[in-house]
Amino acid sequence: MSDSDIRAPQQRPSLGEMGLDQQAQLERERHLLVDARPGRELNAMVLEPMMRIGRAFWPAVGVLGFLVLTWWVTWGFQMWWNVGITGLNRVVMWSLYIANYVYLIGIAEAGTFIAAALRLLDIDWRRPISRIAELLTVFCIFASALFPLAHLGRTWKFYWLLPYPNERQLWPNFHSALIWDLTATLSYLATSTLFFYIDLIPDAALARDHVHGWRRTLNSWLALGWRGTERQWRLLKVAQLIFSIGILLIMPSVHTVVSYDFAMTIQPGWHSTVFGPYFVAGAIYSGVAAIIIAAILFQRLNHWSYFIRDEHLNGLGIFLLLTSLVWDYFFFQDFIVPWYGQVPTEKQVLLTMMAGHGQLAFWLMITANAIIPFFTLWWRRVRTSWPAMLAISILIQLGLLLERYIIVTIDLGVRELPFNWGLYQPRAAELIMSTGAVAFIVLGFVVFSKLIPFVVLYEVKEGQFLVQLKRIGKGLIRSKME
Amino acid sequence: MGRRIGRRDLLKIGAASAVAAALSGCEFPRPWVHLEPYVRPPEEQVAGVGTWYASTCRQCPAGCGIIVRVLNGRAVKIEGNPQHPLNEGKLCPRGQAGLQDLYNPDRLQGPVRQAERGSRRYQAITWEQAIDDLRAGLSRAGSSLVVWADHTISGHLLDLFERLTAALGAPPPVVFDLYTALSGYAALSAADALLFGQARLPAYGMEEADVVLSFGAGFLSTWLSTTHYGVAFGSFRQRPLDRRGYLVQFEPRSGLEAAKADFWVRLRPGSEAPVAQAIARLIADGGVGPADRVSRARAWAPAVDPEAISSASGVPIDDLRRLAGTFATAARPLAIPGGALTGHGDAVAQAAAVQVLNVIAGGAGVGIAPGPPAEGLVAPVAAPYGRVQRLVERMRAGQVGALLVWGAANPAYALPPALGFVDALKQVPLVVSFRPIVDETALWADLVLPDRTYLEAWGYGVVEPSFGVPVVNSQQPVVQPLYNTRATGDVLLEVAKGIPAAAAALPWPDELSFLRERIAALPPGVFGGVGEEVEWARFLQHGFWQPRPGPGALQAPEARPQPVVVPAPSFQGAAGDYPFFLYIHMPVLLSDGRGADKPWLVGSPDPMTTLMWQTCAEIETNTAIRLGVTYGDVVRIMSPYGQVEAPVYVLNSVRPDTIAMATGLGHSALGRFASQEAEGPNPMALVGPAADASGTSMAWANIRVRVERTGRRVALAKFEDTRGSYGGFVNQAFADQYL
Amino acid sequence: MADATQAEHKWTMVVDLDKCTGCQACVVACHAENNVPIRNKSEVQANRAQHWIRIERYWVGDPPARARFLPMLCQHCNRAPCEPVCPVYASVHSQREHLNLQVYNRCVGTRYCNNNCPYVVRYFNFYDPYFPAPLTEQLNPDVTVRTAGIMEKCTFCIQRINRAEQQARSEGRDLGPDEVIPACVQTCPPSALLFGDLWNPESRVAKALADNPRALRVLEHLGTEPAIYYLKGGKSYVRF
Amino acid sequence: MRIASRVRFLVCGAVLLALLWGGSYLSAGALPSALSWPRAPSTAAAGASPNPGFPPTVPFVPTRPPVPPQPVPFPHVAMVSRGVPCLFCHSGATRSPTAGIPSVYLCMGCHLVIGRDSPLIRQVRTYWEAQQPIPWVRIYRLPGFVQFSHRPHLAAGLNCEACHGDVGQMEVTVPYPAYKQMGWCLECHEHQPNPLPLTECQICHY
Repeated sequence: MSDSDIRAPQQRPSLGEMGLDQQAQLERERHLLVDARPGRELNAMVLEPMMRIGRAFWPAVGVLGFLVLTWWVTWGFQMWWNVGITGLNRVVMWSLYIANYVYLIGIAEAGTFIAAALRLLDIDWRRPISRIAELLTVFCIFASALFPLAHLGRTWKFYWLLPYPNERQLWPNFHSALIWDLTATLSYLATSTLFFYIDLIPDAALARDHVHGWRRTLNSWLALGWRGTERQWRLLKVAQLIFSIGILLIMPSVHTVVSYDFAMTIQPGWHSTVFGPYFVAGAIYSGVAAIIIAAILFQRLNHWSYFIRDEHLNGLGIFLLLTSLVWDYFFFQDFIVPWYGQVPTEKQVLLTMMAGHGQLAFWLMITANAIIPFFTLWWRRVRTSWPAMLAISILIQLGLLLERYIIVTIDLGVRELPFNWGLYQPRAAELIMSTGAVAFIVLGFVVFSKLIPFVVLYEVKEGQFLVQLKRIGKGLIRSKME
Repeated sequence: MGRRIGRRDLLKIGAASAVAAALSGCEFPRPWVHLEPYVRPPEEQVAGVGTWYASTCRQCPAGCGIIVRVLNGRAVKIEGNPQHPLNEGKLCPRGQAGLQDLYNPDRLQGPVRQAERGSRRYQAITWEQAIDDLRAGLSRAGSSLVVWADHTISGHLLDLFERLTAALGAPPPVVFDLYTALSGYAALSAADALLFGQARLPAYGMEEADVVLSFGAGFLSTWLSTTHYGVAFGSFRQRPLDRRGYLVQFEPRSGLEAAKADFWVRLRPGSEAPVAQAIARLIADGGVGPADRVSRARAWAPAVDPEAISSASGVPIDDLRRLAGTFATAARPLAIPGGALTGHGDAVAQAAAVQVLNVIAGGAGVGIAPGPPAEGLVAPVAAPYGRVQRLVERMRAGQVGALLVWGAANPAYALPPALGFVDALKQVPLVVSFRPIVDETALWADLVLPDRTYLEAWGYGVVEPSFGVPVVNSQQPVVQPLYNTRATGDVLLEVAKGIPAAAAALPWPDELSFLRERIAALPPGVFGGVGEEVEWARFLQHGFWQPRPGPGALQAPEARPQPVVVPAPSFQGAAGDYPFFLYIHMPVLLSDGRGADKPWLVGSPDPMTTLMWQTCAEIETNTAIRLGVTYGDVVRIMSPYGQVEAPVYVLNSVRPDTIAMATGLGHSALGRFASQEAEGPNPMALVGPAADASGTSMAWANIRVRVERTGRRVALAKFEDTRGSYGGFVNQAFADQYL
Repeated sequence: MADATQAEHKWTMVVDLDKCTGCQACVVACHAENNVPIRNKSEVQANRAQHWIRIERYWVGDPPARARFLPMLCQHCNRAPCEPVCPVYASVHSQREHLNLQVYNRCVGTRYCNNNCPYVVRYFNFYDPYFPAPLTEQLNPDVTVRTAGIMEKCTFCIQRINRAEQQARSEGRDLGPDEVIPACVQTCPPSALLFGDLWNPESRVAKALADNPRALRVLEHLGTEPAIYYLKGGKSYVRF
Repeated sequence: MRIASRVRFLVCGAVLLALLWGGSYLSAGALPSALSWPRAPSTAAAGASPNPGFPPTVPFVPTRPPVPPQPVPFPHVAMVSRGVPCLFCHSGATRSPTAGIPSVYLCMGCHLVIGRDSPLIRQVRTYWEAQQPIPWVRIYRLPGFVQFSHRPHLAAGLNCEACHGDVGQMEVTVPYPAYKQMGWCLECHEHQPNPLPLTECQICHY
């Protein structure tokens, strides 16, 4: 049954009329887990892009490396020339650094959260993309963890935030939300990195066995002598389960704690009780969008149309739509309560956002986060077409960064005593550091894609083993063995 | 400030972390810090404990008493002298900023000569060369010498100048500066001479008054005696006569006084005196209040038609009637003539018109300063503007051989360019400036012989106006002189030795002996003391001399009724092509420009516009909309005599037909802060050369101007957020609750 | 006579809005006493002016609007919102003096305290202070000169409070009612600013506030319990 | 999945324990203090150091600050052994924050007569004849943010040896090793009869 016989989908007979083999062919086309390929072929398909250094690799590393370098140089310059080079003023003393921190740690949390949640719910379309999600977390966490340090006035005294024993009997102030941020970020950094590493071990072993040169030594180190024995697999399964549950618990706590930086103050526009879940929803929303971007890029660049198919994009698209609606709900909460309360300063916050200094950012955010996803993601055709999903996801990233920017700088600009309202314009230093952070994440992906396999092969193989086509009456269905 | 402090300074004042030092254990070799004790310690100083020295504040002519905290030989804080009868321990912002005169980074370190005038290339010379040059110049000039002094000159130095000029047959020193010109010193003295026969400045006992009508007087910011009236305003608001004082301000623009007034009359510029006369007329016609007042009113009130004045000045007639009634029935009413009403028409008559109200009210609380208490003492008297005009003519005609300019007079900056003072200077062979800092006049000077700032110098000052009891302030150096400066008194005495004509008139070895001799003439005062040495020590210790304690009662002398004719307000510039009035005022921090070289003043927010480092053109909201300008737009303001460019500041507390501008900036010299950092127009460029009808003051308050947009914008260095202060947000609830 | 070290002081300031003429004398006096740097024009244009006490000028009423002055400085709240948020105890409360302290050498510059201060009276040193050559002579040796990266605010002239307490303790007595006068209170010409220990009945503030109907506290509804009482002024009781 | 069931049991048990402990803590009257304003440490408990026992304090490590070269190697032992009290030269200690260094005038008050020929005093006399101050090198140099005052310490009855070590026996004056460590100051401030005011930050840092 060669491929050419299959007519264009619109002339294709309905399922009822098709023969069994035609149905099987259709199922294999649509679903990865049904379209099993021999192991060696799968290994080659994953390891071959890892080995090949394409034409565009070095220029990409060069450009991204330059951006990351400008980030570090700007930070050094700011430490020498003091915080005056930023656009901060006496009223708005937090800006893009904190907005970037919240935005990047938001993406980071969603990465592992999605990998962990989908694993526990045993949803099959997670299998090829879970490594992309976990790696996204690792890089975003490192990038975001550096921003609270960059915004310190005296960065060289950051160690005073850590509870180290000292002879001056001074301990950090555990009443402060910044210390909670510190603990939350560090704990999440540890758990998500370990979670990523545990998933990596079998694949590293696979790479160790099929690759030569320095990557072999690297992956052999990473594989920690993994032999694939039954006891090792059982221990790995238990470890993955524990970490998945751990991540499910830690993720909401981390981003709620990050939102407490704002919710715990008495600043109009910040002290609202909905900030906890609102920030968690925003985090997952931006995380899913980031995973979609990464998945599409890998599908296109590594020609992995076999691994990442329409069903995965469709699954992610539905999840994106779901998180979009949840975010809309929480944003509406955060918006309607001040409007209805008519407290003068909080009404002024809304006025500044909608019609004042921040209106451009506000309406761009609303269209990017709420309007466009709502009117596009309902259709399967949109969800499965990669250019549309790429565009929507990038817009959502921009929208959510703007949302954090608005919350930090516009809300902070409206104070109780009207003499002290403030406007904020970002300056070069902050923009360079923002682009530098994003470049750091992309650079991480580009470099790591040449070091370790980017598809969790053993999960894909396990999925393909478990899912069989079963014949019931005239139809074929995919059934999954327990 | 920008980042100009080096790494070394940071180490010196930085927060070295003790923990790091402890943990590291090893000390990298640090530069040692030397601790040099005194060789001969002054007995009253303990290291680490401040010693307070009393002196006089010279930031404006009022003469408040100050005490200066000196710690390890450095002056660190100026405060008001608590015993001083004028300011009772208080100080205005300019008084507090005196330290930045002493420690100004742009001060001259020694005498300099400028080979080519205006080249700003100053070549340092020794004091001997300087004195030789000056002596040669003076002997050449002889009777064509002119001395131009600032009103804050110490009494003994003015005395020396007078003796020198008298000895050389030259005219007496001209005491004229922008502060006294815009405050109307000459006109107010002339008005008192007209009414009471004594050409002295008026004093108003506001602490016991209950109704005060202030006709444009900036008594809370920059007028005769800012701090005293500040202190008096405190008790004026505290129920002096068992009810809270009621202040009415007649001014086209809201300054500090109009902001604090209970009723602000936003009248047309130039119509203050007619409104005063209308009130006098209404008191006479109304017949309300005590009989003696009504009779005096009928005797004094001019034949004016209140209705016409009300329509001309834009003040509703029933307001005038109500105010007349309030004034007439008040227990201790006061009417205060401000500086603005002496800037046009007939300044003396207009000031007298307001004083007439005081005469009608019985003259209680209105005092005429008695003048120097002892015949040996000299007090500066503000020269009428006519004399300055004639002097500039003589300079242009080449009849002036040498011009000595002392203190903050700075005529090149203060006089309107239309008068042509700067090019008249070119005809003067020798121009010498004694100011410690190079100002606009010193730019065109041949010699700059920097005098010591008032915290390094000796002197005395007769407090003018004094409030009931005459006061003489002492002034002593609180720190060692910072640089190779020499007191101008010593320089004059040194120079006079070489000139035969002057040697006899100035025999004293140094200025201190001259000062001691003059002060010895004072009768024993409040602090007693018998022998000359003890009395001199007490005079310096307490900072002032007073014949008897306590504030004296202020009572105006008897005045015989005479007609006071006030000309109808006339304006320079046709109404057609110059549609707006120009209202020039002196801000509280910069005053007439002498505050621009001190960062604490030029860098602090102006109370009304909250601008720092800048001054602006204040335009009313609707006018700004009509002109299509908003905050920060640079506009070109043109008068018949000149034009300036200024950023716009929209204040809805100016008359729609008036543009208000503050003096103080627009400097081309006076140090880095005034000339490079601060930017702003000098409104004197718009003023014409003419004097008022009486010749006593400049015609600076009746200028019409035209406004044009230049299309450029300037970022405003302001403190407030204009959306917050103006927007609808400051609703009545917020205002009622807090303001 | 209570042991001098025991005595707690409830330092309080009273601002009479009817008398405050907005003349900025307190602003300049504070700069002179506490070594507060003056920021240059480009800094102020970037809205980074630095004055520990400022006079907020509001326009009230429709044109011709009337200006009203509201002196605003650190309110030394009893329940200060800036204290729990500082991660390194740079913003701490002094129980003995009932003051909010800013420990300059402990501050790492997270600037969280200013975000939580509803009065926006905490200032951040974006750059090092600029005291060219001889201007360093006028610095007050009793007060630390702050470098860049540190928050600073009005301290109620704590150096004067400490000096007076050391004087009183060495003479074995407690502080007199009006012995401590901050620089702004000392120089205010109309005496609109009063300062003293609220718990000492003879102090000026206690007398001024004794059931005074004009007394109010700014943003009291936020629960910060500020230590500065304002006496309403303006039209509240003008009869004419 | 026997593992999953066991994990489920563990998680539920942990949550239950947390609720029990939290409840007991709150019900035991801790609610008012738990909900009270999060005070800074110094007021947490009267008489306690900033963090009562919680931060494991490290005993301060005294370092040996270097001894600077002095223009005149002044031996305190020579003066003190002859009965000269500290306050004779450092008279500021009882009335000013700084103890002060004696002026050359004070030195020459005695040394014009006593010990004219000893080399050290001859060195001092050269400064006197040149009317130049002796450029002593500062030994105790606290950082700018510490406002130390001698006066309250002497008023509290301390004598110089308490902090400066036994200078009376020193040939070459050596600074007390730990004078730059805050822990050393806190050592005394904490163990006063009423440490609350003395452990507040405004005592030294303003």
